[in-house]
Amino acid sequence: MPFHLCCSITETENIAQDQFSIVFDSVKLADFVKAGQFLHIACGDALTLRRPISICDTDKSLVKVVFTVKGAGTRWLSLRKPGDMLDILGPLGNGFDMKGENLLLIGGGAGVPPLLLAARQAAALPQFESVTALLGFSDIGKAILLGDFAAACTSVEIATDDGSLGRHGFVTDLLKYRLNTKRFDQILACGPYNMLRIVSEIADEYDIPCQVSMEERMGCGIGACLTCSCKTKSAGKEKYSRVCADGPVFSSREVVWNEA
Amino acid sequence: MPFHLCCSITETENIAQDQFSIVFDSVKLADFVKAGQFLHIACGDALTLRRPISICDTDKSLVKVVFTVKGAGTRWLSLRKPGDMLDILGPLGNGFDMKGENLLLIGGGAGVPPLLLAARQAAALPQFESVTALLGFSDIGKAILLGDFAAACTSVEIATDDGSLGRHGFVTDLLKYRLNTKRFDQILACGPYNMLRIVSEIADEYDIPCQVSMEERMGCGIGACLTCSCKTKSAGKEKYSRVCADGPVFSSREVVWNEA
Amino acid sequence: MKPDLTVNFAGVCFKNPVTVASGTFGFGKEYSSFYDLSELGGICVKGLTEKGRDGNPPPRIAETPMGILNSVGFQNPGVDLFMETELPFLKRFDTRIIANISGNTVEEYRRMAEKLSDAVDILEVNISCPNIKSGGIAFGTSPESAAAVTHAVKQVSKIPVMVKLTPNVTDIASIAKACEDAGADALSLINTILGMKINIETGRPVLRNNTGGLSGPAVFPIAVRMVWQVCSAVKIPVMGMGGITTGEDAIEMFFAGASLISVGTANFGDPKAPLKIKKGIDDYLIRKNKPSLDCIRGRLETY
Amino acid sequence: MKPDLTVNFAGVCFKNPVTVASGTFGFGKEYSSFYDLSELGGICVKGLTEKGRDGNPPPRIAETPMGILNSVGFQNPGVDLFMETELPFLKRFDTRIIANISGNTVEEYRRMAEKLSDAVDILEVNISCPNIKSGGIAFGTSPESAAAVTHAVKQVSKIPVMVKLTPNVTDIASIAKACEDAGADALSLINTILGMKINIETGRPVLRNNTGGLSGPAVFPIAVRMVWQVCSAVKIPVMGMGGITTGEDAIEMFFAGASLISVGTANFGDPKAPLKIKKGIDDYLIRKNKPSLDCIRGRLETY
Ligand SMILES: Cc1cc2nc3c(=O)[nH]c(=O)nc-3n(C[C@H](O)[C@H](O)[C@H](O)COP(=O)(O)OP(=O)(O)OC[C@H]3O[C@@H](n4cnc5c(N)ncnc54)[C@H](O)[C@@H]3O)c2cc1C
Ligand SMILES: Cc1cc2nc3c(=O)[nH]c(=O)nc-3n(C[C@H](O)[C@H](O)[C@H](O)COP(=O)(O)OP(=O)(O)OC[C@H]3O[C@@H](n4cnc5c(N)ncnc54)[C@H](O)[C@@H]3O)c2cc1C
Ligand SMILES: Cc1cc2nc3c(=O)[nH]c(=O)nc-3n(C[C@H](O)[C@H](O)[C@H](O)COP(=O)(O)O)c2cc1C
Ligand SMILES: Cc1cc2nc3c(=O)[nH]c(=O)nc-3n(C[C@H](O)[C@H](O)[C@H](O)COP(=O)(O)O)c2cc1C
Ligand code: FES
Ligand code: FES
Repeated sequence: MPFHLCCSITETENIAQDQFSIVFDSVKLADFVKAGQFLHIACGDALTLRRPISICDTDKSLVKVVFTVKGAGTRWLSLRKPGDMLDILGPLGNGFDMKGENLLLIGGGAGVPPLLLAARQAAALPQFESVTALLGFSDIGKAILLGDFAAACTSVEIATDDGSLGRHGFVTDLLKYRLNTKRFDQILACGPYNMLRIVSEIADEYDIPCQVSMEERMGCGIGACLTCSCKTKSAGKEKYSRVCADGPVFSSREVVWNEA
Repeated sequence: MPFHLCCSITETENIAQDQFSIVFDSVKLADFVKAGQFLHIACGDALTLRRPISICDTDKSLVKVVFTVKGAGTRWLSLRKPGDMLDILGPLGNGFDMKGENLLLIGGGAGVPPLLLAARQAAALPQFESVTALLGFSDIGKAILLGDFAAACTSVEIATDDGSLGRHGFVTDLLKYRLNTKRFDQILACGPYNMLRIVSEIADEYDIPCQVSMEERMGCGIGACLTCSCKTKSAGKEKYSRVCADGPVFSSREVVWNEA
Repeated sequence: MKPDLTVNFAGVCFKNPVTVASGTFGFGKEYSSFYDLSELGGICVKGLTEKGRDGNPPPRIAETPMGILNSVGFQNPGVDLFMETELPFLKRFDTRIIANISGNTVEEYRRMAEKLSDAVDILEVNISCPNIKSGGIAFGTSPESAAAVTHAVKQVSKIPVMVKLTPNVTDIASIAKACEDAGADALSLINTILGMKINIETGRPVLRNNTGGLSGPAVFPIAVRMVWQVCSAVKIPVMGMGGITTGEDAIEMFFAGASLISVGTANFGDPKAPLKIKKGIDDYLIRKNKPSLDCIRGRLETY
Repeated sequence: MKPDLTVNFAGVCFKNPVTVASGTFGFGKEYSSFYDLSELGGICVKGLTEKGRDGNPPPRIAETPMGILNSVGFQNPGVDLFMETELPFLKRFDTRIIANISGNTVEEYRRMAEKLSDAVDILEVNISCPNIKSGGIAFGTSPESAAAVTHAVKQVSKIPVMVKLTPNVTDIASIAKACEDAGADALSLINTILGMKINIETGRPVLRNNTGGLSGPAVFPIAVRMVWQVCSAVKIPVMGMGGITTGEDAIEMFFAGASLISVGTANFGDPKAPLKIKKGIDDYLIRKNKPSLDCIRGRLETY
């Protein structure tokens, strides 16, 4: 059951180039949220649609989101200041399903933030032995949340497209290397479409259950308008699922991936 | 020659119910403005059209506007704070022509502010003997700028619709009374259409030159789009004049008044 | 005194004039977690086709200045499954159910009408969807084909038939008139206006369907004009929609002649938009001291 | 490397693709106090009629969500006075002058074209104004009458003839095709979309003319769609307009197939909008490493 909330911002920060974090106060959200769920945030009077942003972290009654400025909506968000109010629908979507003992998180760019909450929630569960995070960024200037992941995970590895931090290359290269050296029960992935497609192929190859958090343009955000479709298959039948309500997290095998 | 300016707000005040003043810094405007001229102010990203607001006062490099909240544009304006910037075109329009020795100013409601600058500019001219202001408001809660007018004018009289301040009745009643007791060379009027029409009739009756500041919905504000028409006549021929460029101040005899 | 918000619309009594627009409200379930659907005058359900449809490939939605483009393309379970699995839930609420139907042939419309005509309160015959090739809009752009569909549905329907018109035409009043003459009990308008948005980084349309239907506040002045033109041309009642976001917008629609209004895109910005609009209507009537909607409906005094 | 912004449009060379739209820029004088008009590719002057016209009574403008309605109704001094008193000023600038003409009869169009055809660079034949009863839009809503006007003007014009199309039609491509077949050298679109706004305090239309033409960002997605449809249907070049406010908007129009663009309502928000749009186009071409507009014009890759 999503809430329609008006929340007061307590903190804002420009955490990296074009990337911002906003912390706001909402017991309701902080209590109910599951990693991988998102919020649908109204971004001012001039924009007709809300913007979907994942929950990155919670701390008592506080909720944190981290986002990259892409267009008018995220630009508006980036200009908010402590004391301003946010009009929020949430928590929305299904979130990650935490299973197994050794968890691997893999995130790219703007897909990194929700994995932090996944790491923290996993670490708090008794059954988990290890939580490994593989994070990819285009360059060192775009790298975010490194300290938080280091604190929450058993191990963290970084890849950058230009080699300015961590391994030079794609985060999916790190993934192959890791899977060759250790057995994982579950992969949780969030990031650009092509990254998710490759992660999904690799997970198949190594036969590890993999959940991917998909992105699609949204209208209502709650499952009513059918604009946010993602093609999925189950029992051999293809259909359009709703990223907002059936997702955003899907089993990687469920998703019908487009050609590269 | 109008300027396109970006001006910093130095002061804002809620001066009466739904009425606000904004002071901003602009040497260019402060130096060039003539009473009766107006500014065309952009009111945020969500509104396509600028809003015409008269200049109420100047003080060295500072310019003051006073406005009533009517709809989305003036509401946006009312939420500005010191330090915010205003996107302004101006000064626009012709302004009042100051002639004669005894000047009578008559204003109603949102039409009162520009008369303050008229009073001050008149008082500064050597030829003027007296400046009399007649100001009408709906009630005492809406009365504004009384102290400023008192300081700038030889005499000030007030009327309110409900009698809560000054004379009970319309400001046009005060006008008749005044014209019976003293000779004026010139009337400058600003206020609602019906008030201006009656002022114009009375001025005719007493055969006193009268200038009225007209209002009309505007597009460009500079004379190009022909949306802000006011029907006028000269030499017996009627035509549509542009309130923004040919006005907003017209001789009351030029205006072709609609029936009541 | 509380104003009377009830509306007799083509013989069906609506407790208030606020409905939600087809395709923006699914089958009601999702929004029912925000408020009691019995608060609504009526619900126009997601557009139905005879057989279920998958809809168009994504992306299906794009934002434009004060509007959105959509190209959902009738993803729906089909009439039978709707009646079996969705309708029972909706029936639990004290509100009118309006079934929105689209067909590829006149026969399809007729068969769907037959099935639904016992099950819901009003049939909304959609001859105006710009998002699928055959069906829909092809019927809505000429008076003859609009009349043909209307006539076929009327022959079998036991409930009032409301025809949903497209704004993508030169003369909407003539199409409205043709539907009225063919027996339509009511009209609804406007459906979306065909539009396009281009991603200048990729040089491709944002929507996978290339074009989509424009809705939201941007289209409101066009919708008001069309509702006014149609209401001036026909005697049957009209459900007005297209960009309605506030109570004031609804009042404009009533002045233009609408008997009911429908809220679409505004639901996305505010899930409770229909309730706020209802309250706005109420507040206006109280402030203006009008006992009922009859005092404003079609009362626009033109120059 | 500086991108090449010149455009050969129906044989006329434009130094850059940015023009200003008829009726929003008067005869240029007012805006010339903000910048040098020679910076513009061209100027479409205020709509002219054969005899001068007073225009419609006020109010003539209303604001709508991300748009405006206008009902100016061709207030203008008439062709003769225009040539005598306004044109000399415009001629001082190094920019193309496009005369926008409207008539009540085909003969009127022809006579105006005869007079202007030595004096300006391009004739823009307006068959699309929604704000006056006779003339204008009546010609623009059927392929036959659109062709008739085009043909008559072409017979007498020594300069390229550009026909301005109305969006208030079911099938704009068929009207575009009819104009092309009748000899039009170019097309411009869109003119305004008929709309209405109601003052709910008075129960009267805001505009004294009851309805007005909608322009501004709200109509942009409709304009892009129509420019794309028209460019797909004809070979003659197209001047795209309707809500263009930024350089990005202009780029969308080029992808859709426009060769020139025209800036209307955006002038009201920012007098220098055309220059900012020009710079935006330049910046885009530089960023994308494209030497000229040919690299994007009509290059939309549809699905
Ligand atoms: C479930 C989900 C969770 C997300 N979580 C995050 C997050 O935590 N941090 C973050 O930086 N970004 C996140 N995104 C992406 C984010 O929603 C977009 O970057 C944002 O909507 C862009 O809006 P804009 O106005 O800045 O850009 P514009 O391009 O101006 O937006 C135009 C329209 O397209 C939509 N849109 C554009 N890009 C995307 C996209 N990638 N996904 C969905 N809609 C899009 C916008 O919502 C808007 O409706 C998430 C997306 C989804 C679907
Ligand atoms: C030359 C001139 C000087 C003015 N000076 C002042 C002043 O000093 N103080 C003050 O309080 N008001 C003044 N006004 C009136 C002021 O412009 C309007 O109250 C204001 O535009 C309303 O905008 P809104 O968005 O609040 O209202 P809305 O009703 O939402 O505005 C909708 C549209 O209508 C236009 N509009 C509405 N009312 C008027 C009006 N009375 N005149 C012109 N356009 C209107 C708006 O500009 C806008 O385009 C002046 C008007 C003119 C023409
Ligand atoms: C996402 C979406 C889906 C729609 N689906 C349908 C539909 O299935 N059938 C239909 O008749 N209209 C459909 N419409 C049109 C709406 O019912 C309505 O006519 C239109 O959106 C204008 O109203 P609005 O501006 O309030 O949204 C859809 C609109 C949207 C935005
Ligand atoms: C105030 C105003 C006056 C207009 N007058 C004319 C005109 O005289 N002739 C004409 O062809 N178009 C006229 N138009 C239409 C514009 O030229 C243009 O086609 C339309 O406004 C769409 O562009 P925009 O959204 O950039 O304004 C006028 C538009 C406005 C807003
Ligand atoms: S956004 Fe409406 S169904 Fe997903
Ligand atoms: S507002 Fe454009 S001419 Fe006056």
